[in-house]
Amino acid sequence: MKEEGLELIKGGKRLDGRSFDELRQIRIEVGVLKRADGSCYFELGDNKVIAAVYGPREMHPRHAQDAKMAVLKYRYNMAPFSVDERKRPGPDRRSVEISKVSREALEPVIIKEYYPKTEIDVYVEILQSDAGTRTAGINAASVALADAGIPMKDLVSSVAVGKIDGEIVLDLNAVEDNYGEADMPVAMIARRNAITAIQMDGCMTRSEFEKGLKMAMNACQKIYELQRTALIERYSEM
Amino acid sequence: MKEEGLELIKGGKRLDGRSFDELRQIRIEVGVLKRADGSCYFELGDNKVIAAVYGPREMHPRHAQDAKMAVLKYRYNMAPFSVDERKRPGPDRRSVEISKVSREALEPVIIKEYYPKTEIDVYVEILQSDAGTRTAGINAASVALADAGIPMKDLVSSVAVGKIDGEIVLDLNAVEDNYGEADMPVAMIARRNAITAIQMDGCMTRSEFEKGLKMAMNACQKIYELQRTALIERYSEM
Amino acid sequence: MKEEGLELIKGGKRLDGRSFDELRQIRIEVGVLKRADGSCYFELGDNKVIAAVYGPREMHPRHAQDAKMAVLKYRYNMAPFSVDERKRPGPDRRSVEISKVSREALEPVIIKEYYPKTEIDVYVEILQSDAGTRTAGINAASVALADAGIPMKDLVSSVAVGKIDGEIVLDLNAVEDNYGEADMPVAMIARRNAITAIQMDGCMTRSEFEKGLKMAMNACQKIYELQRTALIERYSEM
Amino acid sequence: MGLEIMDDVRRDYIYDLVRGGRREDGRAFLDYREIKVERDIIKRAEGSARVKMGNTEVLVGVKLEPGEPFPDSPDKGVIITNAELVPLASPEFEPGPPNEDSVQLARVVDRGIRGSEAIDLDKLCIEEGEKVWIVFIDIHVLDNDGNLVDAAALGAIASLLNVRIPNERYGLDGGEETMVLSNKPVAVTMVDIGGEILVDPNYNEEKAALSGLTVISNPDGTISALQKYGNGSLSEDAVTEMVEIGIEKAGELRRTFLEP
Amino acid sequence: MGLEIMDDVRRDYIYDLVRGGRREDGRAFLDYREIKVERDIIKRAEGSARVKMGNTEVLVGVKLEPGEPFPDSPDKGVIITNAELVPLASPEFEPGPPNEDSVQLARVVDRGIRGSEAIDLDKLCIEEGEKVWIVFIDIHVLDNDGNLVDAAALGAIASLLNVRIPNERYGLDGGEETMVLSNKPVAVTMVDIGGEILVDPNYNEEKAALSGLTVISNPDGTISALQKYGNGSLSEDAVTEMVEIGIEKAGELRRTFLEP
Amino acid sequence: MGLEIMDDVRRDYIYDLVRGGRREDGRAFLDYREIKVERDIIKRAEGSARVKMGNTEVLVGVKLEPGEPFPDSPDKGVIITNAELVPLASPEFEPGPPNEDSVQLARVVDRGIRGSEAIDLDKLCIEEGEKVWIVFIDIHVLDNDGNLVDAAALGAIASLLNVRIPNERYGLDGGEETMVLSNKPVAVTMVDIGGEILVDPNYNEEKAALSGLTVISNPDGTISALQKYGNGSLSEDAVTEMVEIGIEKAGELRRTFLEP
Repeated sequence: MKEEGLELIKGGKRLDGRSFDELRQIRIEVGVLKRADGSCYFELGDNKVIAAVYGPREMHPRHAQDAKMAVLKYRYNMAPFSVDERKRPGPDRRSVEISKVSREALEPVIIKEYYPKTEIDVYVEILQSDAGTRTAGINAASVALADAGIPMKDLVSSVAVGKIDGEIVLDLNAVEDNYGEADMPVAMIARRNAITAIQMDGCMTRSEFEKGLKMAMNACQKIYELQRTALIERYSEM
Repeated sequence: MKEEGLELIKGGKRLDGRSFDELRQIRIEVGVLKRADGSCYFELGDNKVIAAVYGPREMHPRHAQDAKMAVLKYRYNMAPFSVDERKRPGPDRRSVEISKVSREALEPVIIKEYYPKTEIDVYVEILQSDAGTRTAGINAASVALADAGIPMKDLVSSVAVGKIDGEIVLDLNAVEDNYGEADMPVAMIARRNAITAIQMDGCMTRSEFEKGLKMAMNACQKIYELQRTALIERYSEM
Repeated sequence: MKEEGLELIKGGKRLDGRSFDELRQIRIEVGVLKRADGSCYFELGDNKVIAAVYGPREMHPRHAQDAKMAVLKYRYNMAPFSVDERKRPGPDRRSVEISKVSREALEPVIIKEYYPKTEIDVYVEILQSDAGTRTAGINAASVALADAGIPMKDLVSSVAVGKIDGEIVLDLNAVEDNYGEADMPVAMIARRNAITAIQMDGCMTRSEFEKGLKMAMNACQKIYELQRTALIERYSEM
Repeated sequence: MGLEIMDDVRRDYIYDLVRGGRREDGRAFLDYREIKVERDIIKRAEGSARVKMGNTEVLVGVKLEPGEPFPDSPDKGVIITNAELVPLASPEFEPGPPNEDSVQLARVVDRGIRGSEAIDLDKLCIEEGEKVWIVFIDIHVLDNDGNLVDAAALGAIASLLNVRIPNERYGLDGGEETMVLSNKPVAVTMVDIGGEILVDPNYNEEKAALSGLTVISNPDGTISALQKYGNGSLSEDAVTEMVEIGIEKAGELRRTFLEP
Repeated sequence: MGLEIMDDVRRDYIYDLVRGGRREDGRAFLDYREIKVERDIIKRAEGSARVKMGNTEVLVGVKLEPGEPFPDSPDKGVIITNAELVPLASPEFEPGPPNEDSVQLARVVDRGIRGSEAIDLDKLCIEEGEKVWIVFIDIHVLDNDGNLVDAAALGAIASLLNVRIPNERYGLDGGEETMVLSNKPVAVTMVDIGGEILVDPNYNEEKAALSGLTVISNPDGTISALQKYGNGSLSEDAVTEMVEIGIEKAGELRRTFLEP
Repeated sequence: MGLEIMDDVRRDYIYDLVRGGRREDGRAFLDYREIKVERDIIKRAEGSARVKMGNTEVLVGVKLEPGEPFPDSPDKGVIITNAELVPLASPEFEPGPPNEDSVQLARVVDRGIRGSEAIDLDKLCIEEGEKVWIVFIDIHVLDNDGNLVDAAALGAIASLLNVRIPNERYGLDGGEETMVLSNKPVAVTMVDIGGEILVDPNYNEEKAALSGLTVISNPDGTISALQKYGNGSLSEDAVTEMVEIGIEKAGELRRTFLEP
């Protein structure tokens, strides 16, 4: 982040031709895995992500059970070949933090009281990465939870905004993320504008922040519609 | 494996003077350890191996118990000084795989139904290594299990065959293993020709494979006799 | 230890001006932490150490409980910035051994029978190190245990003696420890001259050892008085 | 079970208080607890600070060591921020490798420093591609009564204010040198309790709140890091208000504790 | 307990079917499930393939990085094969370091490639004794319905068919180069169920069988790796028959999926 | 519970015997069990010894490898002493990383060797600041019937008596060289049982005793290491008496097992 020297905006367009508030191409497939209770494949530009959900199932070890509700777990994991420099297998500090933030992004919509003493496991695998994997993962996980029949109040949708060449833009790709000035992933319950995750790092003024937040909120509405459509198609097939 | 440049066979004999189907010197001592329930020291040429057996004993953690039978565990471990380049203590991928294959080599003869909810632990320490340690370990473990009084249908015997300078030969030593073309460890219940473990890597034609398998089967008969004799001597002493 | 070339004693005094049997400055504060059940801050020259005690509390895992008494645990840990070369976080072999020796130094005074099935946790953090951290830690822990209301027969006091430039001296600092010839930490129940820990490494004759032991025993009496005074002050405040 | 009921009781109590316009320790909603910052208390460290925020106490030490640069930035120093939630500090902390809480604490503090470019990494190059200074920022929590992140972030910047570069220890030229600090990011954490925003939550408030936000901002009013916590959600209004409050309170803390 | 009874029921069902000459999914004993191989689907990888074998799905990615050679082969590249049984792929897989199943999977695939000398390690030397290419073959299991080894081995070779050497990324001469593949080993796994040999066992068949064998063989009919699995034994006849079938089925797979 | 009662019964039995002036295996209080030392039994090691002390059996192997010196002693070799309490040796040993018992065992043996300057580290420099010999002393316990430390320390020194420096294996000049041993520290461990001092405790005595002391001493009568064990305390008199006995018994062991 915050490297200088590369012009990221030319003639009012971004290097990949997108306008400032334009999402990358999104593709959603529901129920792509057979063993999982629910699953979703999510493409966001060059990000390729799969989420699987298992549960509610008996929680081990027992002393970690919650007698009043299910426990939600979330594991974000990058495949070793998903990035230019091979990622060593296993959790690192970045994935531990992303897993926590992503879990907290989903907690508000899960009705956990129906299944005391159980766990609900969300596993997100990043197969190919191009900046925005945590938002793609949250989107995929949200759909996979619905596919698994987990009782939910609503879907969660997620996108990042950022700052490149001094402009607030939507959904940074890897070049923009590497050479840009700030990155701010947001997750929300789009239908009621409730923010369930927000992180930022870089440098933004307060007004840039507010502009970015609005841009993210608008984009989450669109993503929500795509998630909903994908679920409806899946269930009308069946 | 598969390095060129060293002549391994001269005048129809191998570098250590053995003929193609000749085993290295074998020495077996039963009951060499006091704390273990059963034990066996096994020398195969320059390989020096000890196996100890503990159990059947209560299995921890409890949720891993099998209500219908004992659980067999096997740990193959190399002493740090057993090889030319010091081996770092602790399991590595090679020892994890050998432990699994060796356990599966012994499973068919153990009558596990007699001791539900227990575990039977087999520990094999490689004190000095000269190729063939996993086969020496299985031979030692089989005798140690008998020494521990674990109910068994039969003994398991094990040996490797391989290919050096284009010839199929028995029981490769370290030089032969390093410069040879293929290595194939086999374990079997010698009295009924039942193969309980087989692995191979390198390059063999189908007929070489079949020739090697027969050679291994013959050698296992001999090893079986040595194992049996060692056990009889031990118990006639007592 | 045992490096040559630096004169550690000049004109009958040590480099920091102390005489042979002189302790460094000691400062003790009791009850410095709010969350812990008992705590003590202990300065010994440039050593800064905090001990906290939690418990008696229910022991996990249950199978490690002792049905007849409490289990004492002790964790000695160095802050990464406590030494010149940053210490990697987490236990190393040195801290594992010190934890064991320190726990055994305290065991004889704890009345563990009052609280079967529980654990008593002693955590010692070395914030700044200047040789003698294990003795400072034991002194701090002993006071923290009393502050936590753990039933004790007596206090434990600890100090090291060593050999520098051929002389037996009390309470080595880091320079003396690095360039000296021997180091011998001792812990004892000062009021009845019962030695609860002793370690030594370096080179001492038998008579040097006996002289050192006496010197340590005398110093422990002084430390005991300081510990006692600190506790009395703390409780007279309340 | 007994413990869970206690959690509920405590939560209800905190909410009841807030509904009545009060906090457990009598503070106003936007007030910090009493803060004390002591600097340069650890001789062995190149910089250090102990921060007390009410009963919360955090010790931060900064160490510099020569090491290898990252391949993609061969002429830049490296920052490694690490937090240890040592079991001395709370009955809930357990010995062991970093867990998600300690990782998050370290990473949020780290992002605030990085995002604000407080440390000029270009000045920490010793020999391009070979050797640069590694700046270790170690957060050692001593007593956890809530809001570790603000205490840790304040301690980190206070530690960095006057860091000596240990050229001599590593046989390097340069003599007595001090690391330049280019910015002073300050973290302000707030929680939402029943629709009210509370600054600097203590342990019980932190436990009771469903959502919180840390805002790290700089003297020029820019934000360099944000992090939302908790299993609840925040409205757009709550977030923007928290950002506003965060920037303002950061200014107050900076003036009181980080200025000469 | 309930689960164990289910295991017994499932096992009996599989055996009954086989006794009647049938399989759960209607295949003949020596038939593979439907196989799909897609290549070059991961941009960031130097080679990749997704293999579906019925409901089993495995993704393999190959990455090349410069690194140090082994001391005893200073002019040779290095192969590191790794398998992750990520918990996404099965309710039985747990997060954590490699266990004996993932280690065995990786090592069998690795031995097949090494034994057949498919990768010419001499051509992967960059600077003798200093720097060689490390070839990372990462097996990422997505859905486990049995016979992971055949899917993984096929995916590995498919990934290796057209690997770009990333000279440019690491500032090395050599321009656009492709790694040469000298051999095409293919794995065929069989299980013995009640004396019958079944090729490509699905999950239930794998669980029911007492013994199995993987045979990895090459276009010239040579065998480069064998591995027996399971708690049962195999007769000499069964093993030699499996080797024969394995070589034949490998030829079929190779012609269908690995030839231009 | 049953086991704990057995512990109590065993302890009472041991104490009763000692009160009557006897030991479980008939020895006098200051006698060692029968000791056998076999040297150079592991071909692959540069030095090795198997020590039997009654039913206790320990194998020690010494390996030398070139490696980097510590930054603060660039011209000195490095000693790394490691003990593995492999589960083969006792029903109480569990597989896994070193625990406090194996760490203490290794460190006490290590301190004895270091304190006595038995290995001349200056002679193990290959290239100052770059490459020195790392001396790995690996203690492999085979059968634990108590007093591992004396067996391990004796095995370590016996292994070190005639260590070949493997110049050739690592392509270094120097030809056939033997590492010089400058001192012969010997460990003697005693326990206090009901006020009596027992040398060389067996497993049951070790378990029964509340306190013990290891004394490592040299031919010139100097002490190079001490270590107290156990949850009890020792009087000043007991400690000084143990030191006296320890030095004397060490001389006996040295004469019998370490002299030509």
